Amino acid sequence: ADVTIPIIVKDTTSFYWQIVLAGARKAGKDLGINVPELGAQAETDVNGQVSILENAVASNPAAIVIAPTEFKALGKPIDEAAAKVKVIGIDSGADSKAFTSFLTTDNVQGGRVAADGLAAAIGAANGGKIEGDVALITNAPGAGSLEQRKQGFTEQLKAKYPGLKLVADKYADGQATTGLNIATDLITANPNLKGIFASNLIMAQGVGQAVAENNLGGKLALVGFDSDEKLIKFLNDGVISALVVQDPYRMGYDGIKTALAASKGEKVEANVDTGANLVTKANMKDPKIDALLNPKL
Amino acid sequence: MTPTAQELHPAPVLEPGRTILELRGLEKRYPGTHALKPVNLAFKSGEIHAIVGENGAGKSTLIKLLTGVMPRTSGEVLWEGQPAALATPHEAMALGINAVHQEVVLCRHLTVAANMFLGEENSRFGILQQRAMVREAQTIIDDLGFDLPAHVMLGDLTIGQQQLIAAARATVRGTKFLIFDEPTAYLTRKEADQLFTLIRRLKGEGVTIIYISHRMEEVFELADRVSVLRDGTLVGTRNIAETNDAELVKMMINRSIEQVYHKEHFTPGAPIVETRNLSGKGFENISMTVRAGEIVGLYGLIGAGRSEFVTSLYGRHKKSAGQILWEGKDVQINSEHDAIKLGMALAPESRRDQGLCLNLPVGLNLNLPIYKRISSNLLISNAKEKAEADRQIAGLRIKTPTRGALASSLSGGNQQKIVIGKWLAHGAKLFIFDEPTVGVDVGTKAEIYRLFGELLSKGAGIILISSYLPEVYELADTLHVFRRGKLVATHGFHTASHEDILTQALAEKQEKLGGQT
Amino acid sequence: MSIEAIPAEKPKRNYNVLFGLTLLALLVLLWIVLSLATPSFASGNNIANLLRQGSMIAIMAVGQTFVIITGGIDLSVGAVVGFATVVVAMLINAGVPIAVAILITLLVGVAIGLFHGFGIVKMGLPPFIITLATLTSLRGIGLLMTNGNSININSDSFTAFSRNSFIGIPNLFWMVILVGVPAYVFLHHSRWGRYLFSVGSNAEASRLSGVNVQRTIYMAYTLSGLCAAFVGVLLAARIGIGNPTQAEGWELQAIASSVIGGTSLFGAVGSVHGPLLGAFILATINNGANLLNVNSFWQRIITGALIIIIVYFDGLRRRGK
Amino acid sequence: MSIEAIPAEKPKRNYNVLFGLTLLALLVLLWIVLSLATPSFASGNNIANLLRQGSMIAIMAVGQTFVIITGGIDLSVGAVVGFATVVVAMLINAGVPIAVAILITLLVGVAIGLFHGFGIVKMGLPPFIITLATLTSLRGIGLLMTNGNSININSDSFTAFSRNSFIGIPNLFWMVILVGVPAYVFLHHSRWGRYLFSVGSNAEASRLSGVNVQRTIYMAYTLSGLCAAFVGVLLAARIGIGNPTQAEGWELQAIASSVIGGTSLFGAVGSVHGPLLGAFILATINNGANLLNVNSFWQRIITGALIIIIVYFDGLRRRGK
Ligand SMILES: Nc1ncnc2c1ncn2[C@@H]1O[C@H](COP(=O)(O)OP(=O)(O)OP(=O)(O)O)[C@@H](O)[C@H]1O
Ligand SMILES: Nc1ncnc2c1ncn2[C@@H]1O[C@H](COP(=O)(O)OP(=O)(O)OP(=O)(O)O)[C@@H](O)[C@H]1O
Ligand SMILES: [Mg+2]
Ligand SMILES: [Mg+2]
Repeated sequence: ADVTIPIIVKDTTSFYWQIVLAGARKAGKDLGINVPELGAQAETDVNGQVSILENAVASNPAAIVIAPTEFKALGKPIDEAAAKVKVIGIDSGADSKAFTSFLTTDNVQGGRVAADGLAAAIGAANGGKIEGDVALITNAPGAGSLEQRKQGFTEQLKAKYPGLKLVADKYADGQATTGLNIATDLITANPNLKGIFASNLIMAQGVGQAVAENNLGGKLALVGFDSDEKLIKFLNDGVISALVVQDPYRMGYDGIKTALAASKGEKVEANVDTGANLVTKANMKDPKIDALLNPKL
Repeated sequence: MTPTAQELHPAPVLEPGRTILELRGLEKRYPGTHALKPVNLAFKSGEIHAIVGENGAGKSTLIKLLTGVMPRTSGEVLWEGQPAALATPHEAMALGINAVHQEVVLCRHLTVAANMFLGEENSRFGILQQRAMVREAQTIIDDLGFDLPAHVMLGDLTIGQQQLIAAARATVRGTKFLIFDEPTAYLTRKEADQLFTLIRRLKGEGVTIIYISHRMEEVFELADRVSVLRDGTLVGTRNIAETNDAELVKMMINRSIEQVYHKEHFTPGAPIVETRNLSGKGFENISMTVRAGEIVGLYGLIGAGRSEFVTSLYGRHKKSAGQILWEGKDVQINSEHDAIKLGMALAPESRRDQGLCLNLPVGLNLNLPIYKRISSNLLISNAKEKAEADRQIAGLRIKTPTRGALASSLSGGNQQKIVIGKWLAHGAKLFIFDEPTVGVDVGTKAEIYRLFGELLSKGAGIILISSYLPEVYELADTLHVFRRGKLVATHGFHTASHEDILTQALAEKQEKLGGQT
Repeated sequence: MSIEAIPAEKPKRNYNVLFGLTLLALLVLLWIVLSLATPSFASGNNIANLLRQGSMIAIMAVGQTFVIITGGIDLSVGAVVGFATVVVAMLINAGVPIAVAILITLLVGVAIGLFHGFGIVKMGLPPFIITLATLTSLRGIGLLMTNGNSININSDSFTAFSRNSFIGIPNLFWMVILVGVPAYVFLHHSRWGRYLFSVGSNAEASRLSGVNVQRTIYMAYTLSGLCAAFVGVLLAARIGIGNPTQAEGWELQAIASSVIGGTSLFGAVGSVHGPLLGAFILATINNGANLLNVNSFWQRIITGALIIIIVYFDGLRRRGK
Repeated sequence: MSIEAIPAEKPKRNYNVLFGLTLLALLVLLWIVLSLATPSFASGNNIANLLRQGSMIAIMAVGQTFVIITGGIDLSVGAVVGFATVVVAMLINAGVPIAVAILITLLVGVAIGLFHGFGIVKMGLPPFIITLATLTSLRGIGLLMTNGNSININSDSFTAFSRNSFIGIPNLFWMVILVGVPAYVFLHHSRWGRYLFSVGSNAEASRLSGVNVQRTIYMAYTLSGLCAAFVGVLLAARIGIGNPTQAEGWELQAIASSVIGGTSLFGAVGSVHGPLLGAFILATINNGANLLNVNSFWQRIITGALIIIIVYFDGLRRRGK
């Protein structure tokens, strides 16, 4: 494989990004190109990703696929990189017009979908009444995509579900255990709590555990974001009401494929929305959804 | 010197005891130092065997080899005729060899009792018998006549008291062979006597004892035989009855010293400092004057409050009442900085804790008080820094390979010279020396005393604290006796006898330490 | 230079109890204030939550305290917890009986502790460095083993444990007692505990007294590794996954608990009950803040400020003894 | 116990240079190996990247070294960096002239350092605790100020600075020189530098020798806070945002760089060039691993192992001098 197209994700230590990388890896194999898998050690490590991008450019690749951790911060470095190689964006945006192509989930839209899912679940549990207190638990402050989900979620609540009151908007420290503790305390403190949105994988693991510990499955609505084996089990057991699931595998696969095409000077689509899907126990067996939940790693 | 010690204490007739421990070609090399050249020596059962020698002669090294603290480079040690490896302290202890090491090495955060039983705790089913140990420790301490409580933290005792505990500790351990490495360095006469009583008692019980000291009269008072080390070589062994002070000193330093106490008398000039009814923690109502050209000696037992008094004078600790006059003017000294600005210099009593930055170079230690002076604008003048350090090293004959060697690599006596030397360049008017010759050999002592003379001749005044009576007695123009924080007597040069001074310092029995905090 | 360390001796013991009481008083005060401020605090359910939440840091803090008493520090404990969740999860999913899986995981913790001892004693590395290096590497190894995924533990009996209670007290808190009582006896009433203090106070003196200093250091780090691995098992049971990036930053929480509990970072001063109280004080602060719905950002600020205040007053009281 | 610290003395200086050389040799060796292993390593572009990447940790490590030499530790520096990005971003967006904004940010760093000095000197808190508390609180304050969001800095001239070069060398690396040279002179050729060493070696002896120990401690923490705030400004320029959660864990990297560079965590041993070399060694390891496409999990493992190896051999060489 002489052609090299590195893929730079936000955080190599999370499952979500491992699926993206798996997609990219598969594409590399299918297309016969070399795909170095790069990424920072935390989603919030902006500087780390800038350095990785610089290093990747220095190794003279055919093109680069990147999931920018921070909209503004990665703008200039991407401009600079694009001066030397074609840059394909995936997952999140950046303040740059230099992307050759862009395959994203709209995280704001994802937040809206989560709000819809939560409202539906609350309705189902309370005889159709969409009323009561809800809470939002965010993995850690300072991560752009999580802020966008929060934005979409809160906007949608205000716009469509006046009966739902956001009583707690909590940040954890990136630890599932902290999510668990916060959720337990929120359940204790708010007897009228009807639903929680845990806006990423780690928080959904922790909050799901809190719901399970308190045997509130089916009584307290819980919507998570992204999926893994644990969350699917929670979904099956009725602990989690719904998951907003993106298509990370496709982002990785198509990202590399598009990058190769672009590097050959072929014309590629400028914007692709890979979508955010609401998964519930009802639709989880759909082949399309099932493929999202069980990506072929 | 005053009447030689052996006239006062006739040495006991030496029994031809059997050899308990024999060294054959014992040798130790440190990287860069040949500390002990092959030594052959036999110790007889039940004898008190003194070892003397200059600072750095290798005395402590010898002890470290015998107690398994360090491995030997070559040679053989026979214990009761059998070769002994002595690879670990544990092994030495199992044979019955114990030591009270030179620097007090016990655990400050453990109680006296815990220290005494450290490594040999009584436990039943794995549970420590703490009360029993405290009781037992107290019994031993009382039995030895030491007036100390067993349940307090060791760190709450003075260095001298800790030293006594270290000695008492050895008696717990089924000792057959006990080594004392300069045990009296921090003791006053009273504690030293208690210790000697202990040593004689142990000897009576058949324990063999090695006794290391820089104080000749102690050697003559206690020992049956004495061995002299010089530069790591055994120069000779003598029966105590067949030798004298002069011979030993000659053997030690390869030259003779006519006079250890080099005392010049100057006519005292104007008062430099005057205290009026100064009080603080540990001392009360102290009034004294130090004039240019005089040495004011402070004598007392351990804990008499002398160190507290001078450190308060120096601004390190708070004063509760009283007045200080500096060159006749009323002054406030609220920090050591104030004191130094006025022209005071303090060589503190513990060189390890207060005197030296041990892991820094000799040069830096010597220059520490004068960096301001040898900096031009922002930067240190390298040339001046070197010149100043070299001047002190040469002037005080500090034995160091270079000014860049770490202070910790010097022998005790030479470290002490740094503590003193750093103030010489600073040009103070009042020098306070708190126990300046602890652990210092005879030759070096003579040099330090000569230095006092030089300082006096330049118009400085000196406060000299010593728990070693002969030192203050022979050097001080004015001698103040402290007892439990009070100044109880004042004498001129040689106007009172040793006995009088001792009596004044002792007078009443010291209170038990237990209730002090 | 304080004396609370050794409870054995009469006048000390009084003081020690007093000291313990004062932290306990603080904890009780916090509880009273919170009970008045929010109705849900004093509910049995919440107390159970609180006990659960503080348990894991408490156990880590005890292990950490052993190390700190010797004058060292163990930065790896958070990483060990994360790594242990992975090990136990993999073993259980591979069908190893739960008891055996737990045992093996604990042995892994012991092995890591022994490695630290080796680095310090034999290689002469500063504890800060060797445990920092382990922290870094161990997360890497865990990530490699899991490929960055969480491992979902498929044994319900294992995960049920941490949720259940025994005579009304959460199992997790029983585990604190299970660790705390032997640790107390060990530290304050056995010769090995005594040696931890003596090594921290003066390693050379201890060696000269025949104390095996090296073995003592091995022991301290091994116990710390063991406690951390045990917490890893508990954590895996509690959230039902093995994930090497868990427990990030817990080492600092454990150290803070220990210091709040009166342990001196200079060594030779510490106890078992102090760190336990410290951990539950921190847990109470977080729990209370959650119940009062204090903004998460304010929670951080308050925690930092309280750490300063508690340690300051503790220091004051001791100096003014 | 080493002597490289004080360059004033002849035999030391030789040794000092030798020691510096040996780390330098290691760095050069790494560079040669990487140049052979991957064609892109030796490219001008990559060297520029490498210099940029190592710069920030290098500057923090220098400040940290001052503190460690006094026998302390400053865990807050990562949080100070993050906080400083917020401060400078807000000021610039509020229309404050860039130079003034930078100045104010640096003063904030100084104030934080002074607070640490106050806590240690006046309140008697252990450095570990007061700086840990600041770490926690400062992130909270920053988050409160930004409400958890990033602040986009809307001044292109500010952000351009960090990506530009001057005579072929990245501006960020010039900043290392800008900090390093005065720091070198300060530490090794001024009396305040000597006082840092003497306080770290024996505070009481220094005090009795007329050294103002309190002022020296204030100075060390102030310089560390200042360096961290400066790095915050550089980071804000580099990533174009203010965000309080940036630079998480950088304190440990700074400490590791310092120790790799020969600083002793027991105080009184350290230099300025050592931490710089240490930081660039770590940056090279990361850069090389990226270029060689080493799995990022393996990178962690390798980093941990290399820290152990480097510190071990450094220790060996020094003991065997
Ligand atoms: N750990 C060590 N490493 C290197 N050299 C050492 C060490 N310990 C002692 N030395 C050197 O060995 C020599 C003998 O030292 P030793 O401590 O035995 O002297 P000493 O006779 O006990 O002196 P003093 O009367 O001052 O206690 C000295 O030159 C000393 O500097
Ligand atoms: N570490 C300590 N803890 C508590 N009290 C102490 C301590 N050291 C000394 N003291 C007390 O302070 C008082 C004065 O002691 P100080 O050390 O000044 O006496 P000194 O005459 O200089 O004796 P020394 O020969 O021991 O130095 C005494 O009451 C003593 O018991
Ligand atoms: Mg000696
Ligand atoms: Mg004294």
